[in-house]
Amino acid sequence: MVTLGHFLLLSGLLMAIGLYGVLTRRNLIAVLMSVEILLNAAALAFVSVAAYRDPHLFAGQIFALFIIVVAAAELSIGFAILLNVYRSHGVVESDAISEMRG
Amino acid sequence: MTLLLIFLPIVAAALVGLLPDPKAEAGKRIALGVALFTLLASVGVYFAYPVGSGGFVSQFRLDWLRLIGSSFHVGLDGLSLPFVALTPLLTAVSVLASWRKTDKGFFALMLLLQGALVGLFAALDLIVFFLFFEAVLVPMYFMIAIWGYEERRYAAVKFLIYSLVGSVFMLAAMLATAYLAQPALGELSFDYLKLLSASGYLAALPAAAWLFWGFAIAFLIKLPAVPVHTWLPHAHTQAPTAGSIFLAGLLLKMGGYGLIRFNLALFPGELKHFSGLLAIVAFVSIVYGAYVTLAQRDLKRLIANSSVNHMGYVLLGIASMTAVGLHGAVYQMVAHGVITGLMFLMVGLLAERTHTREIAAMKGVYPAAPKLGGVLWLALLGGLGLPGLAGFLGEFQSLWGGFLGVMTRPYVWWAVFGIVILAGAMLWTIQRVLLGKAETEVADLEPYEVYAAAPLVFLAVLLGLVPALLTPWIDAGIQPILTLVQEVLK
Amino acid sequence: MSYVELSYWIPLLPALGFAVLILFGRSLPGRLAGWLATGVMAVSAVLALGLLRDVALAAPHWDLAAIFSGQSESALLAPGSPDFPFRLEWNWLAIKGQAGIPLVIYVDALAAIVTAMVALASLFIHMFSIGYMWGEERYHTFFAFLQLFSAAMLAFVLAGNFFHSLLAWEVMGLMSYLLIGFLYKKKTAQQAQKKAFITTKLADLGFMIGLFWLYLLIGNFDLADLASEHTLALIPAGTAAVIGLLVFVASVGKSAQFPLHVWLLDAMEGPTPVSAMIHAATMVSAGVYLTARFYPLLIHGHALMVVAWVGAITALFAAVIAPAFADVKKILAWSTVSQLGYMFLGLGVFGWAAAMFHLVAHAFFKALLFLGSGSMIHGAKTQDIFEMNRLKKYMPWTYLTFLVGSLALMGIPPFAGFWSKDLVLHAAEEHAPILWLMGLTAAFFTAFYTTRLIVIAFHKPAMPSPWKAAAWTKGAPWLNLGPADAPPDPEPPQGHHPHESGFEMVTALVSLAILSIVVGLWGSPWADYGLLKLLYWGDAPEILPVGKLLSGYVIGTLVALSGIGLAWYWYAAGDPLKQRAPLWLTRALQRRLYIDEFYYKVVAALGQSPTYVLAFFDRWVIDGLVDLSGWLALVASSFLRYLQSGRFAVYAFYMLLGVLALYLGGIR
Amino acid sequence: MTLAVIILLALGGLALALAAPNFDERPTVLGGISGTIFGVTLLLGFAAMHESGVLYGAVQQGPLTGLAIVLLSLVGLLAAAGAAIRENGFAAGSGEVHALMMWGILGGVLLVGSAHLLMFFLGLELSAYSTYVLVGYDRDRRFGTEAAAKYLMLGAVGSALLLFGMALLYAETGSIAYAGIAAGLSAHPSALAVGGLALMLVGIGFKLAWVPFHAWAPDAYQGALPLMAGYLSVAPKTAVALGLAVMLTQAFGDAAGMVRGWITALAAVSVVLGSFWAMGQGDIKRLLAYSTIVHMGFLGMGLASGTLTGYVAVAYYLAAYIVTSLGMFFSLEALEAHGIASNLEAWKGLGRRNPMVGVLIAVFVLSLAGAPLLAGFLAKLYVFAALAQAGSWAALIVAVIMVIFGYFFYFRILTALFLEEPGEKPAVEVSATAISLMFILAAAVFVLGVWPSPLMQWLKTAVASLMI
Amino acid sequence: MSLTAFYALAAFILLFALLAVTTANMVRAALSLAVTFFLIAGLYVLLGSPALAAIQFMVNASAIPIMTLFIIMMTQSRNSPAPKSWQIALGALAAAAALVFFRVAVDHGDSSVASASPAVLGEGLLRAALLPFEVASVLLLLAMVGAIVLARRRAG
Repeated sequence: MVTLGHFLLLSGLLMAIGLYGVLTRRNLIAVLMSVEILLNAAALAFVSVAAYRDPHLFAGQIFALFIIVVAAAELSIGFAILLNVYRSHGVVESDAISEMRG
Repeated sequence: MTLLLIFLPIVAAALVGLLPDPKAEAGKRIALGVALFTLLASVGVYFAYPVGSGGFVSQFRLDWLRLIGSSFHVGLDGLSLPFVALTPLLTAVSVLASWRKTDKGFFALMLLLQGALVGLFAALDLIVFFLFFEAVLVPMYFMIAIWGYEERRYAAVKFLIYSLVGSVFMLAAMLATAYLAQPALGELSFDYLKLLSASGYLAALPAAAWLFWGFAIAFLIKLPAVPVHTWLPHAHTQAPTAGSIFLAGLLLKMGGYGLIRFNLALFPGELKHFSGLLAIVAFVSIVYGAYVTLAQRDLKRLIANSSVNHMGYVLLGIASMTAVGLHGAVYQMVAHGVITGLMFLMVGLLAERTHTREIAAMKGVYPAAPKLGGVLWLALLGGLGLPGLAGFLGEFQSLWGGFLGVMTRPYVWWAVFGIVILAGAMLWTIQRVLLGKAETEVADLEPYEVYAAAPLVFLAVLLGLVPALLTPWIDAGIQPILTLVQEVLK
Repeated sequence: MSYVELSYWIPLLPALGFAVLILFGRSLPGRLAGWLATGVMAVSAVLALGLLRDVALAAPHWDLAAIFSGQSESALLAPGSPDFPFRLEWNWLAIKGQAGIPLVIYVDALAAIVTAMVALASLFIHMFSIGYMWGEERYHTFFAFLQLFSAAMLAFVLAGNFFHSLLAWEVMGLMSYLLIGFLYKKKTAQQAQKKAFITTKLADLGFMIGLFWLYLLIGNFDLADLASEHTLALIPAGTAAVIGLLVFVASVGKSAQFPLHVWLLDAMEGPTPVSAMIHAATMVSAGVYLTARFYPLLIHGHALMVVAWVGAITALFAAVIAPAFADVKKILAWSTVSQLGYMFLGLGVFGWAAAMFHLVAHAFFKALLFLGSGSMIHGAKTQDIFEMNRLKKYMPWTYLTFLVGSLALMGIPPFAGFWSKDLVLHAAEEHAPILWLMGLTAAFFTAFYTTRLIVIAFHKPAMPSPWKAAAWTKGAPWLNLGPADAPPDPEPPQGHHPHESGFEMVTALVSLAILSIVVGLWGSPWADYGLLKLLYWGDAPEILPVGKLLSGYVIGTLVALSGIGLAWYWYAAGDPLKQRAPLWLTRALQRRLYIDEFYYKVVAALGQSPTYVLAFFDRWVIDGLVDLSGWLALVASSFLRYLQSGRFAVYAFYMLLGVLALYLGGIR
Repeated sequence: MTLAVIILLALGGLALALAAPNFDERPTVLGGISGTIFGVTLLLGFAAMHESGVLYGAVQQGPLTGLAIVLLSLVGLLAAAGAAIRENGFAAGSGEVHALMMWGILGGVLLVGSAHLLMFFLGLELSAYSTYVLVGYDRDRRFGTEAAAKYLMLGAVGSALLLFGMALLYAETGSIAYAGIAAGLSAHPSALAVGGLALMLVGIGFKLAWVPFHAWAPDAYQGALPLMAGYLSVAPKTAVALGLAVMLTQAFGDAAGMVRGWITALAAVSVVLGSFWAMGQGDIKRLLAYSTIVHMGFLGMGLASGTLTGYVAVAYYLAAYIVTSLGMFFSLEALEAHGIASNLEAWKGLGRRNPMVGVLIAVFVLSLAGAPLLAGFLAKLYVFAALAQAGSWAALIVAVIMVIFGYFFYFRILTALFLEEPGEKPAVEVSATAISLMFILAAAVFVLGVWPSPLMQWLKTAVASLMI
Repeated sequence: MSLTAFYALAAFILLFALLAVTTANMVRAALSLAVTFFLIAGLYVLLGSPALAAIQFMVNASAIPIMTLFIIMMTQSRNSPAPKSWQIALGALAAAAALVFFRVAVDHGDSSVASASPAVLGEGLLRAALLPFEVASVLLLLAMVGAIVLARRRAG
């Protein structure tokens, strides 16, 4: 039987992969893609919990819907900013945006 | 009346600060006027105080921070009145001493200091006390940092940080005291008088030692006692003349006053428990301070270090927990305010004329400028605790009280040698600076400088000969505390 | 209005005189400042004499003849008035629950006699100074200081509370300091004033501690209380001895007794009237007076032998050293040290009244001698007796009065010193023969050096001083507490002819000469011991049977005469320059037996040794630690700032670390 | 009233966004409109305090929401006025700034009032997104773009972690409503719930810039225009702090104790490290960012105390911080508008070049440092009092020690202002608008510090609802 | 529910997700991401929520990868540079930490799935979550305005 545990574990693994991507990717677009994985992992968790444990309200599934919306909005702003980064720095790589420190 | 004494200078400071011209002559005139007016008022309050019955007069109380049970509660008693009267006096002296300066900000800061100091001495609420304790720091910082000598910034920061180190622990202790006393009082209150009524309960608290040291650290730093004294030489040396007068005359008194007001009155058991330790600190301050004084080459620094010695007597008197010792402590504080104020005044005026503070660079000041030299001579002799001047009575009573106290007695035997060492330092200074043939021209005192020095000279002598001008007030302030202490210690 | 009720004016008048002179003296014309001060002292002196009269009428009198014959139970002739000793009391410093410090004037016979002595001596010294100091810079200041000193001394004598004794005692010390350094431009004067102050201040610590201890035991500082048996019962004998000796240390310092005598020689840097007043007649004897006031305690503690020994050693030692000096003032200073030693010796051997008698007598004749020396210096413009040119011829009044003073000092009847000193020696003979022998030896040397002084200065023509070459001018390191036995400056002008001093000075000399005789006679058996009758204290067994007394008188006189004879043989009959001691001895004596150097190189150096170590410790260790902590914070800050690396991935990693930490912290 | 506020803010933002392009040349008009709207919502906020009930099952009406509306509207009002300091507007157009801020404020109101996690999340994102854009607003500012990129990506990671935490809590309790969650949590929650709570705290701590979730803040402050940095330093923080207070009392149930412990730890670390980091800074905005971290640390200590005094302290702290911080950033904005960069080097001798500006800045700096008679002092005092009341002695000691460090780095600004010689630098002129705004805020700082009683009383009634 | 289907989907999801975060070629990564999201939509079907699966397919698996591809083109980021070794270390550490952290999830043994019809979901959306729904619209509006603001240059 597939249990809630399976899904949570899967979303956890996805989370780990996403985090790995966030930390290792040097291209900022790729970083944002990793963030998308993170958000999807969270959404998956919500959906699965709703399916297993919230059979009347399905609040988690509605939540997941909003996550998708938010992710889209986030990406649109993120890409706009990355375009500005590209304009001012010439590349969209994390090395380029490490001028402020200390 | 208390409110007037606190807030008139503060309002006047704002007024001076708002003068359109940064170099306005009106600034110092206002400052002098306000200082003199408050001086008259405070002297009036001083002599109107019912010495026989004691207690707090001219109390004012206003709910302020109701949520944490703090109110703006001020009042004056025999313990605070001498300082409240001394503050405007030294302000007036400082203004006169800085008559050549023109910056309005300088005079505004002085008035601010005056108001804050009076507020501090009048505060009957822990939070209000802390408020004014902190409020003194900022003007003093700027006074040193802007108008000081060459290493002014280092000295100012050191002064600030040192003072803060003490005050934040005091704040923590105040908060803890109020909250821990809550069960006994039935309410949360920072009111000094209410907490006083719970001092028996406080004494029994397991945390009493922590609370005691929270307060004590702040006051020992301010006093200053060895080994937390090293801000003082820097600050005194680098401060402008007026700043030095304030520092020596009043800011150091915050320490001794606080020790009596809070450490003695609220935590007598702890004070008794640690009195041996405090006596050692006092003894070290006296002897060590005198030795370090002896080694100084900078005239202002020398006088600054002598303060360490002088304030050691204060601590000794307090640590003795005897009526005599406490009398001595308070007397010594007032006397030190007058005499060291005078010393710094004269040294400041001298340094302005010679453009150096190096002792080696001065010689024969007395023949060159007899008035300045004579007064400085008198002040230095006062500094070594000369009988007939105010300082002797303070030192004598402190040591006497110290000898009466069981824990402090062994240290008095050795502390007395501080007198001789300091005498050596002072006499040597007199010899090097004042005596001999005049080598350079030194302009003698201007009339306004004579006016600045005259009241201090007068007081130094008067308090040396007529202790009745002070002791009844001290008695009225000290005796209730001692009575309470004895009850608690039972 | 009795004089007793006016007694507080006696010190108060000169104090007011001081205030007036210090504030307005500068504007007084001519010698007015001097005359004003002298006038004030004259009023004080009249009041003091009146006080003495009141006391003499009110005090109990003893029949000393009865005591001499062993019938002491019927000795009290008149019990004295019920309110004697007189006592005036004001509230001065009150502390609830404590005795506090009331202001007390306490007048008993001793106080009245010494007050009168001080007032009179001061009066004549003031008078002398009018002429002597004329032309000096700060003429009015000098008189102001003299006035304040007199006020303090009188207050000290009259004080009924030991705190006020201490207060006045310290003010005297201050005035001594200021007057020694009156010629402040001289390096030697600066050194001398500092040395005097520090030495006496160090000794005064004993007084202070003694007072504290006393208060701890008996609960007040009252002078009269100390004498009551009830009070003494509160003090264990051993403690009494320690307290008494602590106070005695202060006396030793003030009275320049061995081993704290070192400052007095240097104190001669002050103007001569100062030497006469402070360092001969009054202040130095304050130490003796104080010990006399603590007498009950010393007896109670069985500590008198210490006093006696210190006195005897000092008396002998100073008298032996004195002949090695050529400076007239220094010879007299050694003489003072020696005579003060006699007083302590007298106190130490239960000769309380004898010592006090000697105190009064010595004050007058030593003041006279010093003023005489001042007159000599004034006339001869030198302090070196070898350079003085047959002064007898030029200064007859000075010679005559100086001779009176010298005879009194040497103990030749019927002058004052004879009566008083021999009484002291009798007491010593009774209690400690060895001390008596020491005292007699000292008396021999006294006669010797005094005669030497008179012969060389007054009778012999000027000659090159043999002492100058050996003068010791070594400075000292560090604090420079230094002995300043430098040659007197300025150099005497060549071809100067001495002349007699002016009217005021001669008047003062003559008056003191008369007093030197009168006081002695007042205490002599021929006057029925008038002075001693007043002073006699209870059942002190100090006065000896007449027969023994007479033999003592004879022995004392013979010893003095032999001293005179030897000096006459060597210096008057022979050539003074030929009389030389071996070089090592001369040098040792000249260097004051190396005691000053010991203080310098050992005591002062040890005392100062922590100075620079502690100053270094203060600046670099304590303050250094403070600075270090600030510096460490900054270093920590600069290292911690590397954490904020600017790298996005690192920042994200911090967040994850944070979560993990929270999780692990929460899950426990 | 709450609903009216929500609608007003949403539509107001829309209107501003639509009108924006037409008013590029007259930016003050938009500021006026925005200010008016915020003025209205401010008043409505007072009314909203007396409401009760839950709006559409998502937004709670009540004193605390009212308080949030008032405080956040105040921020909006001041920010709208502050935009007028830059008289010629912003390089990328002026209007949208107002719209973005207004929506951000809306997000804050929703966040505080939310009754369940979804609303909380949306409010948080709304307020966050507006700040992402505001930080990168001027794309010609190289640092601004860099900061916006880092801020957005870290923020996204933070959101994702927050979401995951919510999911875990949802898994544990089966509910996303505060009440349901609270019912499902025990004092010793399961590992799943602990994980969920920890992850949630990341998202929240990120907004409050608690160490170690703070790393974006210095860059964002330094890169942004001062006005935006000022908004950033107060608006999201006010909302999230109050929202967290609501969560602590309503959502975390018996597990709140554990969370409070976490908050104390995070706050203490923030105070300590923030102080160390602030010490050597030369750029004033960056320094202020670390100062914010420290302040949020103090605030967190108040939050964690869990007492009424603590919550009042937090509310007062926020009010005090709003006026102080905005005053500070307005000063920076005014100076930058006149070509004076926000670093200590450029500020040398400023107090002599223009004493008025110097003194006003000194008031703000001293309040930040916690000097007495100014709002910042009482704010800290109340927090310390709360710590004492809660018996958190260790936290109290850490906090008071760090006050000393605070003085140390704040006084570096004052040193530059008053103690350094101006040298050749010319006198400074600042627009009348800026001066008057600064003066009003300084006066507010002073009044709050001297006579806080009325405000305190009002805040007490507002936060009292938390204690039930 | 079929365990096989779950494992198959899960395996591929993880595989493509890994590809998406490790492939140097950005286009390939974007496409892997699309596949990942598509497969997640499959999981949603398994969880009984076809409506959600559809939305996931339309938004996450289609629109977002396309937008991503656009941006990849616009910024000419053909490849993502190979991660630095410290980045790999941090990433590995973080991933490991996350795994430690998520081990707890396995304990949950619920096994019955309730399926949510689109009607149920829609009603929930417009009734229970009406206010969030409206707020989400503001959020999107904000994102739009924000993106425009960030992208445009002031006229003149």
